[in-house]
Amino acid sequence: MCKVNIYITLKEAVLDPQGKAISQSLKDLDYDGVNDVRVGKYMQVELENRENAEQKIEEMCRRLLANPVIEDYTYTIEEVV
Amino acid sequence: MCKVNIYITLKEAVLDPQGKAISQSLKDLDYDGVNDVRVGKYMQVELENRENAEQKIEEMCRRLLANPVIEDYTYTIEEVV
Amino acid sequence: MPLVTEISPEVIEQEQVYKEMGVTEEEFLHIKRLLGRAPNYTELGIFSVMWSEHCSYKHSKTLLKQFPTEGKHVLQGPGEGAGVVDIGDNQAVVFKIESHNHPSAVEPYQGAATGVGGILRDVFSMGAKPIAILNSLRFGSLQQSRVKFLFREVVHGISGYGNCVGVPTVGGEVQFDDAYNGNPLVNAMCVGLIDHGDVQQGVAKGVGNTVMYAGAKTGRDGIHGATFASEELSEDSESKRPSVQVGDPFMEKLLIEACLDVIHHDALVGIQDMGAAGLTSSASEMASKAGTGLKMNLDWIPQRETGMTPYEMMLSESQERMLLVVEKGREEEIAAVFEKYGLEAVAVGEVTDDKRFVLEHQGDVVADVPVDGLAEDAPVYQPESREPAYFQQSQRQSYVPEIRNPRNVLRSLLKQPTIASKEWVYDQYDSMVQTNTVVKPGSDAAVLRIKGTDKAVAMTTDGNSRYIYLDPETGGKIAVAEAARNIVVSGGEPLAITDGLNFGSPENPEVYWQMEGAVRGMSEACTKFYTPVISGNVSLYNEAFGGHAIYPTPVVGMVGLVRETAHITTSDVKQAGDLLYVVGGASPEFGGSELQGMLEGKHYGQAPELDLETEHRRQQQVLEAIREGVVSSAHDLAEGGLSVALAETLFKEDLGCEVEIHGDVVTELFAETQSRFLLSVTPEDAGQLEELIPEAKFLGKASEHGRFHIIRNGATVIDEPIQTLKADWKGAIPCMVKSEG
Amino acid sequence: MKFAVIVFPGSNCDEDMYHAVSGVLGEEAEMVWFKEAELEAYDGVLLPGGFSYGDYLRSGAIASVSKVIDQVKTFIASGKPVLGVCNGFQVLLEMEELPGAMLRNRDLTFMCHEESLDIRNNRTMFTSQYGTGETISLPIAHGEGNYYCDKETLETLKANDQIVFTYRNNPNGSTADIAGITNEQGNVLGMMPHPERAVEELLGNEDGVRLFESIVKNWRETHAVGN
Ligand SMILES: Nc1ncnc2c1ncn2[C@@H]1O[C@H](COP(=O)(O)OP(=O)(O)O)[C@@H](O)[C@H]1O
Ligand SMILES: [Mg+2]
Repeated sequence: MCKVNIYITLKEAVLDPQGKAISQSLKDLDYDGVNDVRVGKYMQVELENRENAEQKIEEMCRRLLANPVIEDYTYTIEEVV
Repeated sequence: MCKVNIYITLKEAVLDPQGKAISQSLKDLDYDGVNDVRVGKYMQVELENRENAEQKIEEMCRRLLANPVIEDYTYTIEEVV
Repeated sequence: MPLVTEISPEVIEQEQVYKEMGVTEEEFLHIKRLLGRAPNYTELGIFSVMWSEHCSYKHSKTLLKQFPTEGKHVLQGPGEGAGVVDIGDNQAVVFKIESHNHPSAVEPYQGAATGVGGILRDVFSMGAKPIAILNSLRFGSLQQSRVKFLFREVVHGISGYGNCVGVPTVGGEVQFDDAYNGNPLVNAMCVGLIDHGDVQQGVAKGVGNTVMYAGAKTGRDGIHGATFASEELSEDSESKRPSVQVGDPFMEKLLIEACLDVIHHDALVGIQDMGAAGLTSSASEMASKAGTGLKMNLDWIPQRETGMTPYEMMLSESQERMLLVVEKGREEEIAAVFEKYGLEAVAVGEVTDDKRFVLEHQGDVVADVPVDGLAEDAPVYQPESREPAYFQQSQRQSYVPEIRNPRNVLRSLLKQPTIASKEWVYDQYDSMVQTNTVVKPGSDAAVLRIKGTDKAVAMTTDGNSRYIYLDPETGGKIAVAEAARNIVVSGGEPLAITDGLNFGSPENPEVYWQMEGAVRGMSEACTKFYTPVISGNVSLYNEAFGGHAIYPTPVVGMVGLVRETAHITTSDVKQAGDLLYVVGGASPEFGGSELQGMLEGKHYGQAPELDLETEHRRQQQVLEAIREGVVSSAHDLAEGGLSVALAETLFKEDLGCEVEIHGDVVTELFAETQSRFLLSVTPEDAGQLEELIPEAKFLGKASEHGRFHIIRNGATVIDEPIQTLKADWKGAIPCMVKSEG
Repeated sequence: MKFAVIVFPGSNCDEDMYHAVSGVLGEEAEMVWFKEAELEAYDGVLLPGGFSYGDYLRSGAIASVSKVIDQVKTFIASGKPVLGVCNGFQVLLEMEELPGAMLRNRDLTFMCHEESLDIRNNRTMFTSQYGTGETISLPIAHGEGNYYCDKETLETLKANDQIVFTYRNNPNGSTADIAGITNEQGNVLGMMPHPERAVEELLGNEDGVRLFESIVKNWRETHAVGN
């Protein structure tokens, strides 16, 4: 078995309305020094099999989990025993 | 300056409709061996100041970024020069 | 870091860089003549978007001139952000339809969402409060997983944006056909309400006045989106992907409020949204309309990213932005209005008297072009037209289906996604916010009351492209007639239309021939019904990989006036015992029918005929009967013919019917003959109905027992529990959307 | 009775709420922009539906830390009635004035239609004009109305009779079919369905009228002195 952590972020040039609203709200709460907030997704996927996990995850991200038009993704795989 | 990565996940006891839907879609796409998918948030926050960053981020998470009724959070801080 | 390295004018010319921007050699020479020199990269970019099909209408201008655009109710015809039609009491409705087909094909959620955002801005930039959104959608076969994905995401996108801005999405249509497999159509329409005195214009008047920029910052979104929207989809679109914009409905909501506030400020001179081709088109059009010039300093443009070049800023299609012209010296008052909503409004330039469009950046003049050169001197083409071979061939074919089991056919028809209930779609739309929606999605037209009056407005979008494919002129007439029918059965009097012309490449003579025919037919019908065209949109080059053009798909968005709320009528039969009537007889017309598509998998033969005289007379009779209070429910007959229409009217109350038909079963039940209506009345009102509409033919009555029962010559033709039919009709789309594969 | 309808950036049922209490019920009401709020002079506070701050982060989250919130808390502490509808309910949850949290709807889609609701408690200042066990119908319009709370909280809600409305046919996956709850003191009601959309015959539903009438009646009774 293995645990995969997938981090999906908006591509740099893509507008992140959510991040903008959050960073404004933090400013309103008097946290200054917050330069920028970007919001992405963090997915935890549990796979039964460590074998070919990279390839599988790569494919899943491209086909379903991320939206390659506007998002980038990275992932890490941890083996669990 | 420092970069903070915040990972917000749904508490285990809380049902994750989105995770469930994704894991179903993955099955429909013939990826078997996917046991479980949980969807959380991944935020990237840029702070001007490394000083007291832990304390600040902890506070931001509690006050705004995460909802303690349903969510847990962890974070990492990277100094940038 | 700029994404584009500036290329020198010499290289542009020598290496024909202009071609990459969609500018032809001839057009490039034209630009050189206008400038008296070769354009630099920024100037070329400006010309390329202004002369793109999307902004210049270069292949459709001559056709659009055919549309009747004047009428006694029309306060503002085509030319501004949206058209304006008087509805009495010093009030008017403002509406327009717009396509977002290509962006939606690439990124369906954001494509559809920003389509909604754009059409809203067209309406509130006129000073009108947006009161309703409609959407007209076309997708390929729902068997395909890509189509399912597009369908789901487009609907999510519309719902995500529309719900958030607080404007109800009250109606629309969705049709499915293989013709749209690679190229979905996403047209959004917005209707706004305004007092006569509040109508704004997008003009840069008053030399010396200040040009202000309001709303979202400019980023590198959708650069070259306008030309992208005017090109055929190809593998290459993949590499243009970053040109898809992301919408921020929250920002839009604030912008709506700020703009509706600022129009009452006497320092405001003109206001226009930044739509396709962003700053370039809004600024140059405002100057062109006022006969002035305009100078901007790009250093003052609020920017989301660092190092943006003039080219990038001028071509950016970042959403949720507006351009204003305000009296000199009063900029702060205007900025304060936006400030209340947390928005930025900053001065970026001034109105000049030299009719030139001048841009400065970091101390240099980076563009200096004649305003008229961009707008009025844009090229106009008279494309070649040729009747396609399929047309004559089709005209000679006749098609009458053979059917053994009408019950099975009806059940299958009800499951066809084009006919099946669209509840899966409209349940995702907030159709009630603003609390004016009297008739929600699911009837014929949506009806919204106007608070503070006893009036209401009815609205619909329609356009059966199969008929238009088989016979563009007749099909064009039918599209307008069907929209009018939907308004009339809801108790409204058709006022005007907006048109969304979705076609393939105009440079293909056969496509242009379709455009000509459709526009001719639509114009004729509009003239007949006194429903002028007050606004519209053209989307060409709708062709998927391999050059398969979509069906010619002009979409008609129509708004009607309901004089008294008491006239509002829905399509549902209200109670058992009510009598059912059909207005207009059936002929064996099956070309382009839903039945043909289902049985044959293609469309051929002749489109149904339409006699405008008969259509208009029946519409007036039906409206008259509704106004007399005689009609309990009214529905027009459309896809699937009488049997489908009848079933649809019984579902809401789970009623049955006892109906007797005469003549040929298949024709009576399934033919798609035009100009027909299904009415129900209480037994007491039957006599008056027959007097008002002598043509109305008694069909039978609604019954308690919940069976859909049709007989002919004493023998049962169909006898089926209404529940079964309803389950077929309601379940079809959810079932198809959910199943993967 | 004098109502304040709090308007957050992105609220979009604010005018509907105002129209319901002022136009239809004929009570005094004002729309109060969140930055300018002074709530002391009001007898009731209405938190309308919509997408405050675009519903970004979590519905209601950003509004729940915005400028007006301290005043709303004071208002609640004073025992006066506060009604949160849809996004207003989400704000109250995020403020921790009501227990629990909202998740996305079970089917992940926004939904807009009428739902049958059972009145589970008509002894509140918001529901006294309904019958116990009565079933009414109100529109819902939300994408995140899947109410969640843990077992203990649910037990407390039940024990205190804080569950006011439940869905007949749970549309969104809410715990225990919950559609609306009050706080322990009973002066704060949060509900996902929209009573303000159901106050006129022309629009086909008047089941929401009695909710507002209940609030007004309760206020009249407690302020009967001096008339
Ligand atoms: N995309 C959509 N958005 C909103 N409502 C829709 C949509 N598609 C269909 N509807 C609603 O479903 C009902 C039936 O649609 P349709 O069969 O196209 O009607 P008609 O044939 O009368 O034009 C209409 O009330 C329409 O508003
Ligand atoms: Mg109809």
